[in-house]
Amino acid sequence: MLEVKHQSKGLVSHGVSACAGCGLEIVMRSAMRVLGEDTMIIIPPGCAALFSGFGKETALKIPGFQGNLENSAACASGLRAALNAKGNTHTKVLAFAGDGATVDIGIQALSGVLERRDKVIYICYDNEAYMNTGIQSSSSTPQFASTTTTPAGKNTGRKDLVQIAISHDIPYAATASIYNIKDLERKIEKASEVDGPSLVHVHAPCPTGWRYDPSKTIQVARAAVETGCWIQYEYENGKYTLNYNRKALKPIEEYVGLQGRFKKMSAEDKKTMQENVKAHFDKYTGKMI
Amino acid sequence: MQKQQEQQTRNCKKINVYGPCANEFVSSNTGSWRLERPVVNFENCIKCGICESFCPCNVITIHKELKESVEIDYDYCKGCGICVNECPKNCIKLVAEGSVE
Amino acid sequence: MAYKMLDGNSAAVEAMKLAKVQVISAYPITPQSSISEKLADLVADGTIKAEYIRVESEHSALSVATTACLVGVRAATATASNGLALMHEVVGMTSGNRVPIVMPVVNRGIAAPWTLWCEHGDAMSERDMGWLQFYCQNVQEVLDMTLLAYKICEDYRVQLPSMVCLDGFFLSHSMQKIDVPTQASMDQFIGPYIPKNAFLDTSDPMFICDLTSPDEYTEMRYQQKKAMDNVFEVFEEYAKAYEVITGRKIQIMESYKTEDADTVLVALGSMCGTAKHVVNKMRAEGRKVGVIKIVTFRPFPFEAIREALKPFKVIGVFDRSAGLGGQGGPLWSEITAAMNGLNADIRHFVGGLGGRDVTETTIEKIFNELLDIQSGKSLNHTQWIDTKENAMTLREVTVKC
Amino acid sequence: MTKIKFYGLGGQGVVTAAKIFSEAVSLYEGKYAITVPAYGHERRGAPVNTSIIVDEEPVLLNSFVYDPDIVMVMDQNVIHKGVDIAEGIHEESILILNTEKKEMLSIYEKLGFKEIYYVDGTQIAMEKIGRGIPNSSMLGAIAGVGIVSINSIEKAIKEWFKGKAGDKNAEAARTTNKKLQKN
Repeated sequence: MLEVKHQSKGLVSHGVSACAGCGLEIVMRSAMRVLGEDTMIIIPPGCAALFSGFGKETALKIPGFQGNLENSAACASGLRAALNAKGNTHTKVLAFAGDGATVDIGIQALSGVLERRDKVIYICYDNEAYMNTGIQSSSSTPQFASTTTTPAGKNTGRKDLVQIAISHDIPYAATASIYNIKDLERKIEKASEVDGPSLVHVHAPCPTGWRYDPSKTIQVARAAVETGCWIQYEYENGKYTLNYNRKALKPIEEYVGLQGRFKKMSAEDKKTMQENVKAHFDKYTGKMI
Repeated sequence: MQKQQEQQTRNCKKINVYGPCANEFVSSNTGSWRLERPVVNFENCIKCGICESFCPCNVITIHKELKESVEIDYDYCKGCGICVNECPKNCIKLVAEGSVE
Repeated sequence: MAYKMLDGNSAAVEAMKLAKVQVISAYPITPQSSISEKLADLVADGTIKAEYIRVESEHSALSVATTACLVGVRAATATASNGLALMHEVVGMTSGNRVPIVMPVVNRGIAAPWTLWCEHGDAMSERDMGWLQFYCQNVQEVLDMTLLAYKICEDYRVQLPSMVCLDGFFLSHSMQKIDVPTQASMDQFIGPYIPKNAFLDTSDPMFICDLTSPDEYTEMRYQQKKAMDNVFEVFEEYAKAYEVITGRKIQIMESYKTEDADTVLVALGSMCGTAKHVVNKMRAEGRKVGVIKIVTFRPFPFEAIREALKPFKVIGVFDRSAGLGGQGGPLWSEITAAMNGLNADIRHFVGGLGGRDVTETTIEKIFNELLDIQSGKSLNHTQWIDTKENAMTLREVTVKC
Repeated sequence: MTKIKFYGLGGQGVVTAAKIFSEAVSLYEGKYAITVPAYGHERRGAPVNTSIIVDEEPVLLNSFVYDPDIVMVMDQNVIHKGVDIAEGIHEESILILNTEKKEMLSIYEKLGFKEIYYVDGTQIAMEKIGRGIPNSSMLGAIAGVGIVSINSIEKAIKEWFKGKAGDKNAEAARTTNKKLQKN
């Protein structure tokens, strides 16, 4: 039996060694709040593994397994299959992985689960690089962002995870952001209710890797949405809905200007980025009419 | 549906499990990381709960009925300052650790 | 007795069926594919009541089986060759978390060069990953060993996964006459799966496989080592029980006509059958040779081997894997270690790679070389048996220099 | 111990024939047979072969057959595809050939078999099964040389194909068995 050494308000312990101002921590707490104790979790190595624990100590009150970096989806599939075999259809199965473990090395296993329509909730917290190992670029790192493996700024755009997921014709996929927790929790709730696999891709700013003051995590997350650098939408049974109601996007400067990782961008770069963001945003909003 | 497994965990027998397994729910003393602590000016607080919802460590509790409406658990507060930055009434500020009680 | 004609893959499936596996994750690879197909058939027609997860890779196949088993069901998968290599990372997860999966491995060489055919190189690459490894001589043994493996692996003293290794095509696709135990007898022998180590259960949460400090890692490895040490005792216990039910004796190793032999050959897998056949033939001609068949390669039965090989001055070891860069192949290394200090001349033969048949002639040639060394007629032997003369000139191309 | 080799072309059911044959001798005649199929990446139409070993005792030998006692050729054209079906034969080896032309025999006669049996298995398959796949019919032929009885072959065929298809295939085997001729 889990020995509770310290009290906590929810299913997640209060003192977790995530950096001060960590966006991911908010995602984890929201997910646990929504899904509750009848949940099993798979966490790959990465920042979220801080919640798995260390030695005999864990920061979660639900059963979990830390798999390999690339098999979170498959491990979740295994849990689902075993629960089904035991006649248990109520316990929720959650895979909770970062962008590296999802869009890079884990995309194959994720694709497998989505194609098989295994009833698994997959939450990808996206801090746009491999933060736990020291801020190396992932395929979810945006163009021009400086990381330790793209010191001069990444020269290509990011992989579009949710579109990849949607192309598997799954019942529910959404993007969300930690600046709107109500929306985030509503989406996790929906994801847990559909019959089949679901994906929630959550923008989770990282003060350490993006180089801004920890107090600005929410501000940065909000600016990402307001400038169109992160598009908040959901896809449910073939229908797209934009979850951000604003006619005009703010200039990207209001987002990138907050972060050290975009410091090296030239005026030309910013112009390019602005155009790309606009084109990307228009493409999506086009789908949502 | 097969239900072969006896819930052998029910009888609460202690066993040694082998390999990596965590079975203690623990909070680290993250309060010790703090260089600055958030301090609330209750005069302007409207008890909106925004600070509570955005706190990554979930250490803020709003007491609507109390004048000292915002309770912060300093054992775990890392002093990130998100509450300070997000408070719509600007009634939380960071002060250097040790400068106030 | 209820005889059936089964090939090795069908025998492995038969064993999984008798063990009533509840979750199956399968990814096809030659020569394992018919296992994936037959399991799918049996799930589809309701013969096996299991969840069949059609995974997209072997990496996921073992991931699914491993986590499913942690939830408390008997889970199954099978693989071969490059598929096993792709699993490698998860192979460590399964054993390190003490998940007792029984996995048939249909032995096939690992590319490059691409080969579809038999070699032990795939399983040998995983020999130190904390899994038990059993090598089968014939199809009956595939069935018996797989059934027995469930008992051994799931015993509280062991709690380790196992690979039941069957030679690609020579066993996987060879039809042989098999005696299949009844479902009732195996229900009693194997029984339902009950997790005896860490498990996942929402009414009793724990987090499995979190980060472990240098302060405890060694101890957890030691736990695995102790479990390996327990295997022989557990093996013997269940092999006896199995013999009572089926009348068939399964051993960690078998000495075949070694009592009065002048020399012996140590081998693994299907070639042991051919070697026994050659022993009979040569003995009819008055040449006294014997075979030592090793079934349990992991854990390696050092003591039993040492005891069995003690009387011999000249010993041959046949590796069906190249053991590149080592002084000999993996089996030779273990035999040499087992014989440490015993002053035996242990000769190393590599052959049967990438599907090359180990024929009667091959084995006879080896025995003749060993007998010549034994009688002092010769000092040398052929290390790479049956290798063509033109090995170094197989291809010629023109290059600019 | 009897060592047997089946030759044919991919798609003619050579491997299946070997399996049915091994079932017939093992399950219905109390003997022990093992098949050692030489699988490759061959496709439909390419020459294939499979080895079978039959004994009164459980068979220890687990390698391909190199010195066959019986060779069965399911397609007369195999010999034109660069396959030496007489490889490893000895003075007692016999050949069973599926051929429609007596003149084909003259080519095979030079190979040194002690006895040659022949029948047009493909034609019989066409008549009885409706498809020119000679595996079942040729199993009737091998029953004609004494290694297995036609009854056992028919039982094994019926078990393998089930139902009506089983009856038709068994009939093809029986017909071939009757029509088998010794050269």
